[in-house]
Amino acid sequence: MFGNILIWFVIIPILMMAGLGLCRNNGMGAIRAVMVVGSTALLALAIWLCVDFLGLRAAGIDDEMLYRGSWMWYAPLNIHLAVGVDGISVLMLLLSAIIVFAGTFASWKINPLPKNFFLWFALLSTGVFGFFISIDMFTMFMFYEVALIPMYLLIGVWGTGRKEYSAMKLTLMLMGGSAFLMLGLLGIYWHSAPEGGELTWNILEIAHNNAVDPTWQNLLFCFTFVGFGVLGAMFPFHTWSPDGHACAPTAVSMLHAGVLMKLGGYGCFRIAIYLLPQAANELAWIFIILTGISVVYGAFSACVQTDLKYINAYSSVSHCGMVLFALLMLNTTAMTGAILQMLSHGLMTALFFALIGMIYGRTHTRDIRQMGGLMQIMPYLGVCYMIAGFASLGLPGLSGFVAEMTIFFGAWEDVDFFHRAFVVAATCSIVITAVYILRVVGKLLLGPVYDQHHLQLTDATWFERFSTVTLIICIAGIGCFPNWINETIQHSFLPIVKALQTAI
Amino acid sequence: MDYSQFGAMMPELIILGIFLLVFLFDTFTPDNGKKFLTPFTTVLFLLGTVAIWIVPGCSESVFGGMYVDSPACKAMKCILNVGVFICMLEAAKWVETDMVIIRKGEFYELLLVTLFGMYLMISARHFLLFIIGLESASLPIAALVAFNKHKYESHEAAIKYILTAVFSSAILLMGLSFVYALSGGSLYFSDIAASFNGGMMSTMLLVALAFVLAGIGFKLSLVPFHLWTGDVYQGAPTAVTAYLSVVSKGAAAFAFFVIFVQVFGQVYSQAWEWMLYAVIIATITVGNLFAMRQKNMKRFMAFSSVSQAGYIMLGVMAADTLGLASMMFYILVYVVSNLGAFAIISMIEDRTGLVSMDDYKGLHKTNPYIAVAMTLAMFSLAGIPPFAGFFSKILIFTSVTGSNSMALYMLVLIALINTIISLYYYLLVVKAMWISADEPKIQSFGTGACEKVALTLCVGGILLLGLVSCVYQWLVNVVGETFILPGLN
Amino acid sequence: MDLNLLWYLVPSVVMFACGVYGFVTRKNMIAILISLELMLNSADLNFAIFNRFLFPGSMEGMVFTLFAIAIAAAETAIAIAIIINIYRAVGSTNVLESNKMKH
Amino acid sequence: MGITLPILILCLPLFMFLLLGIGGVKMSRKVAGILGILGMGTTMTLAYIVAFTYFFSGNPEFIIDGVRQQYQVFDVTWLAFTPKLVVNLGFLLDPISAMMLVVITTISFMVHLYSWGYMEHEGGFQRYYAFLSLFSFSMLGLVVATNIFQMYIFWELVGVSSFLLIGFFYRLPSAVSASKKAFIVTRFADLGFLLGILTLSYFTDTFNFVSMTSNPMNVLAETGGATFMGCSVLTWAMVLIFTGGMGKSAMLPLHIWLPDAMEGPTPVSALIHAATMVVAGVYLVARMFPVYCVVEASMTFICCVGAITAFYAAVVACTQVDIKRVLAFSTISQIAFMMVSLGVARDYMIPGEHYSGLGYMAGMFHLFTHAMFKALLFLGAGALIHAVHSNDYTKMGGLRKYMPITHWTFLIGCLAIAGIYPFSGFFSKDEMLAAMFARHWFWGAWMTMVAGLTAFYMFRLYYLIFWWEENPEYEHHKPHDAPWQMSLPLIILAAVSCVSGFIPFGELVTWNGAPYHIHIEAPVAATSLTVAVLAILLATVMYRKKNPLPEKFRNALPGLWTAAYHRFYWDEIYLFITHNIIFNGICKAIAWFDRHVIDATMDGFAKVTQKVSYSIRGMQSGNVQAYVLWYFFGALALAIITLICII
Repeated sequence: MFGNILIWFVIIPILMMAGLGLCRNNGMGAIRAVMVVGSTALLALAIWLCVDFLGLRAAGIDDEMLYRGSWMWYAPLNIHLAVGVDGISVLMLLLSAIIVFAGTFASWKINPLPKNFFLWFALLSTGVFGFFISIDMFTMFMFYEVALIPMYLLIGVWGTGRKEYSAMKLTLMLMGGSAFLMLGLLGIYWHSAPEGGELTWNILEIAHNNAVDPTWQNLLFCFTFVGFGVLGAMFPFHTWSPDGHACAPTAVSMLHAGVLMKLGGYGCFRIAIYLLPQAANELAWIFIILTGISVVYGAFSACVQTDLKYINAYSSVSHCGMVLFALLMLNTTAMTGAILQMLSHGLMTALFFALIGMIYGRTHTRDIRQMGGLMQIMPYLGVCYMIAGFASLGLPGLSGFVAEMTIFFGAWEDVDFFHRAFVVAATCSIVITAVYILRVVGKLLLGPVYDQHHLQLTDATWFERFSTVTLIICIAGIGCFPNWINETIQHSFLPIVKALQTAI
Repeated sequence: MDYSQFGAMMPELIILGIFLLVFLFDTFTPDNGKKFLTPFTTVLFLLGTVAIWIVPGCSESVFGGMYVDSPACKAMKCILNVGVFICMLEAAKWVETDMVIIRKGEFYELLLVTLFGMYLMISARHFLLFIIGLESASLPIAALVAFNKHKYESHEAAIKYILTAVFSSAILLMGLSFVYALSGGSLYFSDIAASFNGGMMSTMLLVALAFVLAGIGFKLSLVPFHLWTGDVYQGAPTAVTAYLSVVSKGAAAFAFFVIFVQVFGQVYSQAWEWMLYAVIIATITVGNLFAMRQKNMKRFMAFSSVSQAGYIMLGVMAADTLGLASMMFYILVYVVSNLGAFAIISMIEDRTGLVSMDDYKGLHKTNPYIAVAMTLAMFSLAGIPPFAGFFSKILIFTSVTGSNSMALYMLVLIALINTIISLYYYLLVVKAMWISADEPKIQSFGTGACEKVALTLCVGGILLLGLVSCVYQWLVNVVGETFILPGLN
Repeated sequence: MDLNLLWYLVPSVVMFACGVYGFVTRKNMIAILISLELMLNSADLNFAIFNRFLFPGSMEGMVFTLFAIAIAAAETAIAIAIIINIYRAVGSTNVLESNKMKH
Repeated sequence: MGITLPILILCLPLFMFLLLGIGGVKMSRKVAGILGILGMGTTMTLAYIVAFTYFFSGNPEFIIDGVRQQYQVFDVTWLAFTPKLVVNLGFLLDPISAMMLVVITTISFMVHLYSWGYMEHEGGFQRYYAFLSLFSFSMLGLVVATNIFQMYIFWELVGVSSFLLIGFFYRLPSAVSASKKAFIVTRFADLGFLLGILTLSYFTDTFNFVSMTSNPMNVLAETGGATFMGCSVLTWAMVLIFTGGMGKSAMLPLHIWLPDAMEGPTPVSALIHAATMVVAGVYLVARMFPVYCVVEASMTFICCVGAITAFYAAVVACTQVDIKRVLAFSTISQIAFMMVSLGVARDYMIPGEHYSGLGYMAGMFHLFTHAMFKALLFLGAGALIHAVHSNDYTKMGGLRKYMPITHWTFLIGCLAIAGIYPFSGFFSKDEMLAAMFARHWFWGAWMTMVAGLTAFYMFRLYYLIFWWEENPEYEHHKPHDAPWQMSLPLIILAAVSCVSGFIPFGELVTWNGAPYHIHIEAPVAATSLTVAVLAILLATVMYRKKNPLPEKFRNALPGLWTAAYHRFYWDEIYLFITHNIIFNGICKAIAWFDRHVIDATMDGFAKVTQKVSYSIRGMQSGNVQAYVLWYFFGALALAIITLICII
């Protein structure tokens, strides 16, 4: 079991938790050491996995999932701890590792209760990594929930503003989503094999059996898609996002918007679409409407917000809506775009939240009406913010552009008027995005200094620079050299698209 | 009569033996020896539990089929013993307090007697034995509830409990009399089951089933037979509340399963499936709705346990091997989680007399470890992974949906939506402990050895029961060995 | 006149109903206890008559009745004890005064 | 040709951007400036080598039988959307891209050099050079694009460099809002461009220019006669793509950003908003020319947009006070000229015309000459602003004595733009007008009128700056000519403007690469010259000396003058739409809806639960009698309900 590299993605965070448990409550040095070592190890592991995976693929190993491992857990229900990754999971693991790494540095001076903060933070990471390595629906769901619940405390204890309300709202809404999801998963399990066959939770086996009764598929698809869609901030289940993000501490916002929201999109295609292809073909239109609304609606809402985090949260609604929207186009290109968008949004929004946290830590306000001309005072943070903004509005050379273009070109492949109309609406969001990003940049960074007290503020410290630079390099990396990622993702989508096509 | 048949009743005999030893010890030791009563009882009970575990069960029935000690029954008894053992540890400090110390022998004795009754409930395969077990499990509890003689609430709780209990036993007897009328003149479970067949349907049967359900539902505090719960849990001594909420409930749930699935299995879909369906929904929902307003921790736990009972009943709804195993697993997890919470409630009550949720504000500052333990217990009760409660919930949901009936999916959906409400109020406790900025009211205090052990057992169970699948596997195995469940109609 | 099952059953059910009614309307706990006895006895009566009329060959119902009477006695004993406790504590056996814990 | 030089041409500016952008903070101004200028100088040299090799080496890669070829130096995969639809990054050499290489690098180098003096006292000097390098990189990438998607990529990049440079003085709110406006308007136009690319590539399955333009009828065939709302999809696609060009080239109604973009440093205006980026739209049309020719409607559309814009901008230019705005509107007008010129050209023979592709050649020619003399004019304006510290001509007047170099070079620029022989503008404009007259007399006549207006407003500007009446403030602050770094580019560009008309442009740049011998069409030339001279005379009369004549004119047509002064209220209309309708109407409504409907619904669930929880508390009345009542009737109800359900 421990010979499987993937398991270590879960073991390392657990070891981190154990390590943290041994630290003294305020022993900042030891806590940081554990976190840095752990997150670096995770990052190194993710990079190594990525390289090795590409090597194996290049060597012509064409299995759907690599590094498979399966250990019986609950035998009576045939629940396994089953792991395996395809290109998408590898990239998601890499993304998570990067953001955990950056998040560690972004919360370098967390206060109070640093030990508890990092304990929950590590638990959250366990959930995230576990989710991406699992190919067993049960363990996947378990890790999914493991990742959700630490949010409550992380926001509640270390947040700001209306944190109690927001934390509760976020937790309850997400749990509400997972209630539907659970039911969907149960339905899939009990229909996972043809009459007389052995029921299974294993995604690959279920997809292979393709035995879910057509009459059940529609219902289960709705359950699972809505379940994951809530986490993917799908309209009208997105309202946890603005409040939650606004109140969360920096690193938590980063991890949540950067990785956790991706769990929703990932689950949507890995479970809802892949396992219920017939329903996906049939019912996609409903969710195209909802996600299409998300895309435009989020962007428009972001235009009038005055709180930096609210702006970013609504922009996340828009961008994550784009992810789901693209997935529902059900063709390789658009779905590839969706994954690219997940990566891109993850990195860029993490960068945004990191920067907002850093700015807030200095100015003690997030209201853009209370700030101005920060570029003169903290040029480094200003430039980073602009880069994040450009990534968000889809500047070529940064990741957002690649993702959005792939989505649009993929989505355009659906010829009927309905799809086209929604694609055009979605493309409009890139203009609106430009509007709100420039509005913020203009008010926050440029122009004359609003508050003379701000002139005393300092620019980024070394660990802040480290955190942001890591993210910027990744954003630019994807933006400049997207094709290897693109190919990896496309290859991973082959079985899913095949399932969809045979189901028509 | 063949007295060797008593040999088959080993668990009951062991408990009886312990009871007698404790009784003798309590009666005949001089006052200065009384301080050894608690360790004596606890150790004895632990040994007894181990003995029950080790002594091979005799799976054939005795007394003409009135009594059976199958592996599943034994497993259930062991689960109850775990609960009772933790309860004893938690009570260890309380029984040494001034007002209770002179009666601590009684406390243990009554505890053991009720446990004996529960054993009988679990193993009974004849309604006479069942009624005897039920009553001996329920009447001494009235005395236990009234244990805090100096407290008015204790009396009020006791009177409410005893009146409702007698009322419920009247209802149950009434129901049983109808069952008797419909059966072939026998009160053996197997005979009744044989005499029922899918075709028979009458108003009398429905009334009989409803009354039996109500009678046992009282012990489980199913809605609308739960109204005593809040008041009694609040008024009773905390140690008794803890006992009442888990052990008594667990035994009743098992008996409920046996009676409804084994005895009335033939009229499942005609009659009691829908009754239980309605009762489960009502139980989970009403329990949750009441719990979310409570400030008194004991009352809060009372309503939370009402709603938990609804989840336990889902196992009966599944009505198959997997259902029973999941239900027993759920009970086990519920035992450790709930007792974990009660351990802390009782600790705090002993030290400070505070039981309001508001008093828990800022607990993490003064008593971080206790706050963590309470958080884990709450998460486990709410069904949050990786804690045991998550697994027990999911396993029971899985077992319910096994028949792929849409109605049961909807039932699970309602249950799942209710978990959100329950999460809300469990998080309120977490919020009070961790998030509230108020100055802590509860000073830092140390914990006794017994409490430490109890809490460790609970936390260990919360952390491990789910992750280690062998417990569930074991339960499935023992249930599979025992029950050849009748095909349900 | 043929005394069939119904002649016994109806009074038994009426007795049960009276018991419930008495429980709900009486204020004195002792009276409530008496009502409970009515209910229990009606159930016992049921067992006896069912045995007598439906299954005259066996004695299970009768035996059950005997046990049930014993249990009812035990219940009453405990209830009385608690009522006495209450009386000591508050000086009244009015059930309406025992409602401090609610909602 | 090896790929080293082309790659270097692209990478050197990019490298300079990164170097100056990241390391600039640590550099002194001098080092940064020298690095920037050297970098650009090298790039220019390399670009010249490449362009001259392309035009004059006679290598069969570039020219076969006298026909210049399109040559892809390299073309590497960047992103594969589908196995067929692949985005490449490459380097396409053909007549127009080679010409653009020269134009961009030349002007860019001049501006680098000029800025050395102009920006000397400004903060953020290093950043400025970094942005200039970024712009040069993007613009070069745009013109050498081998496929339309690469063009789109760099199209966005020039947009952002333009944004950065317009907003260079980011402490001024006006600069910030101008940069925002420029970006958003062009972004909006790019949306059309993107949709056009989407539509086109859906049918062609390729982005590549060469494969699209070499057989345009194929493109038409691939669309299979699909239509949308009465127009063929190809028309839609081409018009949408042109929308992108309209945004970048500031055609009506997307022109509003360009006048405001003058908030940027003046050299930037010269580089981006006069010579290079704003002609990207023209370049785009030229690039896709054969495909446009397939769709007659789109060509007509281009002509109409161009003609209206040219006239509109020329009229507005006559009334503006800010000298840079006059130049900006003149730029709009001149680019519209090129658009019309392209719009009248065809890639096939039209009966009655001896050469239908003349408009294409002339448009490109004008692009070239215009770049030179408009950059000259802007840099001249920069020198003036540098000296007077104001953009406003009312603060100038009589400057010819104080700033002779600026005066003479500016005059050359004015003569060139007015189309006076032998300055470069004459030749290109003459060819354009000839092409227009050949197509239809209306286009010719209309554009000749615009040419007349051009001469008028340019000389109005010239006289108001250099003649009219001296500003009394010169007493306190005597204006003088700019330092050599600034004067040198002026002189070089003036020289180029004088001689570049004689370049045999037809031999070098035509739509199909086949040479065309330019000859001046006497009637057209005579007409346009006459009109220009008359206009100049009129300007001389009105503005040479301070006199009340302009005032009288203004009072004679008050409505027209005010409307023109306010640019016919386009900005106000846009402001109304964006601010009142979109921002206040849509965005605020949606935000309100989100908070008070969606969010309130979610909170509502919680509230309802709380309410229900509160309202059923009576069930737990504390009275044990009530409890058993519930108990008893609960049990009975179970039985009865089940009974009813079963029956």
